[in-house]
Amino acid sequence: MSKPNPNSPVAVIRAVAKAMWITFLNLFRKPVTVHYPDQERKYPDRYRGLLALVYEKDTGEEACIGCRLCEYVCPPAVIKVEMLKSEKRNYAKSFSLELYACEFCELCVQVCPTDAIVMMKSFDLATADRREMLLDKDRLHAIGLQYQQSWATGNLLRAMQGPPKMARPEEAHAAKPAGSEA
Amino acid sequence: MTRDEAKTRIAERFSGAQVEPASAEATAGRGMPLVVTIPPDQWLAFAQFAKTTLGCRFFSFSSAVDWKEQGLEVIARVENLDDGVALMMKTKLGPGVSSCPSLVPVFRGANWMERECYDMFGIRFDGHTDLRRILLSDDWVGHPLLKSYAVDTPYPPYR
Amino acid sequence: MNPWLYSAISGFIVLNAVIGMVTYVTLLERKFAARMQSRIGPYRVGPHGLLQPIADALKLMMKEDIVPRLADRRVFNLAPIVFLVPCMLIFATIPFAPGLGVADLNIGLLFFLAVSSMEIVGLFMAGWGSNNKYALLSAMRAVNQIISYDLPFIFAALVPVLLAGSLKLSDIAAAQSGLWFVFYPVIGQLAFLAFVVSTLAAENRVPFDILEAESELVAGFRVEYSGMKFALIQLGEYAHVIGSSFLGAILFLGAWAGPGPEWLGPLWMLLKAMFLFLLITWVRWSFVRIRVDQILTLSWKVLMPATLLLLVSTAIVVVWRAGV
Amino acid sequence: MLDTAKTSRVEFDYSGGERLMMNMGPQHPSAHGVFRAILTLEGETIVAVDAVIGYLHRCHEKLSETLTYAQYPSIASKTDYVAAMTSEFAYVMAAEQIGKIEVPKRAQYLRVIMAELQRVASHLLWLGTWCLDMGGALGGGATVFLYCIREREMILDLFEMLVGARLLYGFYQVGGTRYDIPDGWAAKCRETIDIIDQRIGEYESLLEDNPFFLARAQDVGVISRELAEDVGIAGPLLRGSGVNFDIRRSAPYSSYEDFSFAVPVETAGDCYSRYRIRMVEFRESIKIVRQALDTLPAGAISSRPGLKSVAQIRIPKGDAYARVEGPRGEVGCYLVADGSAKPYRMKWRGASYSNLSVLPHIIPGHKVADVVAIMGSVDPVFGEVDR
Repeated sequence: MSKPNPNSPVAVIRAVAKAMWITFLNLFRKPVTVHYPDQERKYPDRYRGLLALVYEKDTGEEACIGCRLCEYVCPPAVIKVEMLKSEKRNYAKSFSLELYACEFCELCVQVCPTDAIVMMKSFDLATADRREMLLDKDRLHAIGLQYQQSWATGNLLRAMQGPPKMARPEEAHAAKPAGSEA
Repeated sequence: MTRDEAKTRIAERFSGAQVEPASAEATAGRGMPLVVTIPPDQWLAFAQFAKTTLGCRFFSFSSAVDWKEQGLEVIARVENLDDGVALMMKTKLGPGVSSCPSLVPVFRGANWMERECYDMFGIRFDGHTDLRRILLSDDWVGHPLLKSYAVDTPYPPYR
Repeated sequence: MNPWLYSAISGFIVLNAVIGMVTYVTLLERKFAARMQSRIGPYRVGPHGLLQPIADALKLMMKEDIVPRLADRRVFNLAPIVFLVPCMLIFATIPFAPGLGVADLNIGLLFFLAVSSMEIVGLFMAGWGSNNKYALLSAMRAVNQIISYDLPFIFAALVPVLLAGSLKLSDIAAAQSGLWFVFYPVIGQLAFLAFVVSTLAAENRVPFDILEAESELVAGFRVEYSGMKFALIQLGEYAHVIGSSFLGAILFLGAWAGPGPEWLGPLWMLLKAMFLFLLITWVRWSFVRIRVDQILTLSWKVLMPATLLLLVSTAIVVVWRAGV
Repeated sequence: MLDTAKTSRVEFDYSGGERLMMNMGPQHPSAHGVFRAILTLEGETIVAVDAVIGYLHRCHEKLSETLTYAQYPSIASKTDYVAAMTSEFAYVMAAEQIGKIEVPKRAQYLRVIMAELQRVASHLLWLGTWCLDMGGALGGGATVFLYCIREREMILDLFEMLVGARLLYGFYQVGGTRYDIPDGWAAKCRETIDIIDQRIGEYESLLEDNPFFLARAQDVGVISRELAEDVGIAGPLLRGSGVNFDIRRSAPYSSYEDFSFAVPVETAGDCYSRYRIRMVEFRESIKIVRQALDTLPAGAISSRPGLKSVAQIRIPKGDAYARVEGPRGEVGCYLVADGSAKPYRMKWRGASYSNLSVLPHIIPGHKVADVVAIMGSVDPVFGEVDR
């Protein structure tokens, strides 16, 4: 490249001035840091934060039926569930989740048939004692009520992934123009 | 130097080598390797041949697979970057055998790769300059990637 | 008032003023640097971080003072003091206003230069005393660098002396009431540039801070220090930087000359020194450091001959102007 | 497991010779992760270097033999945690090659967009940490580092909007992708890459012909073309030494052939040429993302039904080697499947592992300060080196 030899005085002065101009320019840009404890960061819709168990919308019962699908799919095997059999539907006798080893990969949410386990829009996990991170059923339900639930639930995720005929029923009969910005 | 020209060169030079295009021909990407299975004693000679006549100067990686009873199998992948010819060299060490000629005299890249193979599979590469463990600590007992290495280690789970 | 009492009191006042200024200059630098990197800088301790320097000082005082077992105990403990004393002494001859100053010696500049090159002894003692490979390596680098940059620093500082015709700092300041030396046609700008570059190098500031290059030598010669000794070394370093920026303000920016009434002098002096300090910080935050052998070649092969030539040409210009 | 009897110790000789054996690492500010170099010095120049790695070894290859095809992609991103998208890509593509699973066009385009965005984010972190090493935490290096992190955060926000996680995504799945882009994501993505395109111009003016930077980067750590191919280094290092090889161009995968982009090649083989290559790659990746966003087809994002259970994906017997052009070079995954839901054997070819193995060949003769510059330009990530 036919640039002047970089060590000639003129080139040095010009380069030094250009570099310092950039830092000077930046002096007047608004700082991007968020004051975390005082200001709360805006979480996106699909945020994968704390895990929680939810109650059935209509009947108000616990949504979890203790089917142990999440226990099998969890890569670090942090979930342990015991099923409680009863006539109409089953319940989870005990549900423990070791939050200190959870990897937030959201596979458990995806395989849950009844949308029982979901992720919350918050990551305030810090505790003074490691044993508190071993969440049991009612701690998970408490978290479920305490924070705001993020978008992803089992059925929504599976619908998004499935081939189009299942995923977008409205496209089947609403004849939306193809190639729209989904 | 197209793929079939390389195939003919290999066939006439190394009678013992079976050559077949890679089994997974699903996507037709030009980078599909030629899989060459060679007896262990021709391993170094074939590597030399691949590097000089076939022009496969790029040493991609080398590793091993433990086929339980049939013994260990050492694989190495070399490539001719300009013509896009890739060669997957395989050699079966036979049951119970755990030593194999080293590729270090031909490819300097094989140095760390073969140290990792020794570390994980216990294969002694003769001709390797300084064969010692690379990833595990020097006083580790056993070779983890062997199928005989128990998956549920006696340690209680770390949590 | 007898001279002894005067110099004791003024010395005491200047010393405390310098320590106070050093603590708050670190805050100024951190805020200024933070803004340049689009972040905020300390703002938690006190309103907008104003109490941060005091918090730092208290923390350093409370920290445990560790002396490594294999360290050369006497040299290790003496080093911070030997390093700090010259850095404080350089404020003795600096006139903050026409009459205000500890001791306005008629060889003021010579005293400043002599004392400021004494700090390298303390620095090497620290490096050697802590019996640590990294510290030793960085101390050797420091000796090379500071010695090879003292000469260009002196030559650059001598140019205003020639222009003003006296070593007394207040005379140099007075000579600039008409025209600041930095605006002197050609020689002024070159001398000012050489002065800034050699100040950067003499105080191991970026881009010449190979001394405590974190990436290789962790924290250089002060790696083994902690607690109050670390604070002393930090104090010494910043005092040296402020001392040089005050000297630069006097030599080149016409100390207390400035619009407005007479009693505004010291304020102008402070503003010019802070401008120079911010210039050094500005350079500090926009450049990558260069290797120690490149620093030395820059000094011996480029800066030394350039400043020598500049000095000779100033002499010729002064004689020619005086002769005509 | 540890046989404490034969604990070996590295002998530091204090035999008084003028050679000094010095430790750089493992907890060293400039090591990009946990890496220990035992340097033998004569004065400032290095005579010999012995690299000690393995501090971050979790044996991903044994782990992959116990996890099914549905579970492992979100773990695969932990090998190269700086470019998580490209590490999942290689594993998933290998499984698809063996099982001959067809990936729908939209999923291929989404994969290309995410891989290229990840390349920009990874190069931003490379530029930041490299200048941080050379410039010092209290100097100009920190300025460039904070600018790069500010830009990288924008891309991480994009990934967070798409997947919900900032660093380790699990976005890829055998047969396609697990997520579709939400509404408004494409517009935000275009706006982000425009800002980054302009900011890269700023970095270049900050560094390009800056004499201090050039002094530290030019003809330092020269890798000859023959050594480069012999050791098997890849990516920007290989192209820096004059070899015109880019997997996206010579063996295109996941519909890379639909996009037009240039592959920068330099011949000097020193730190500066690698820097030049990565700066050009910034702009090329942004160009690819723009083209892919413009022609993004509608349709399914996965050729298999939504993941319902852990052993839902079974791959027939066979083996395949799939490779992806990661930010650091060729990330490959050699998979041997035995028909069950878990792979029989998985060999991970990390780009950083081979790139790092070139260091003992080129470092002797340089100064201590150069080791840092060379390490930065090789840009190793130790999750990928130690696996």
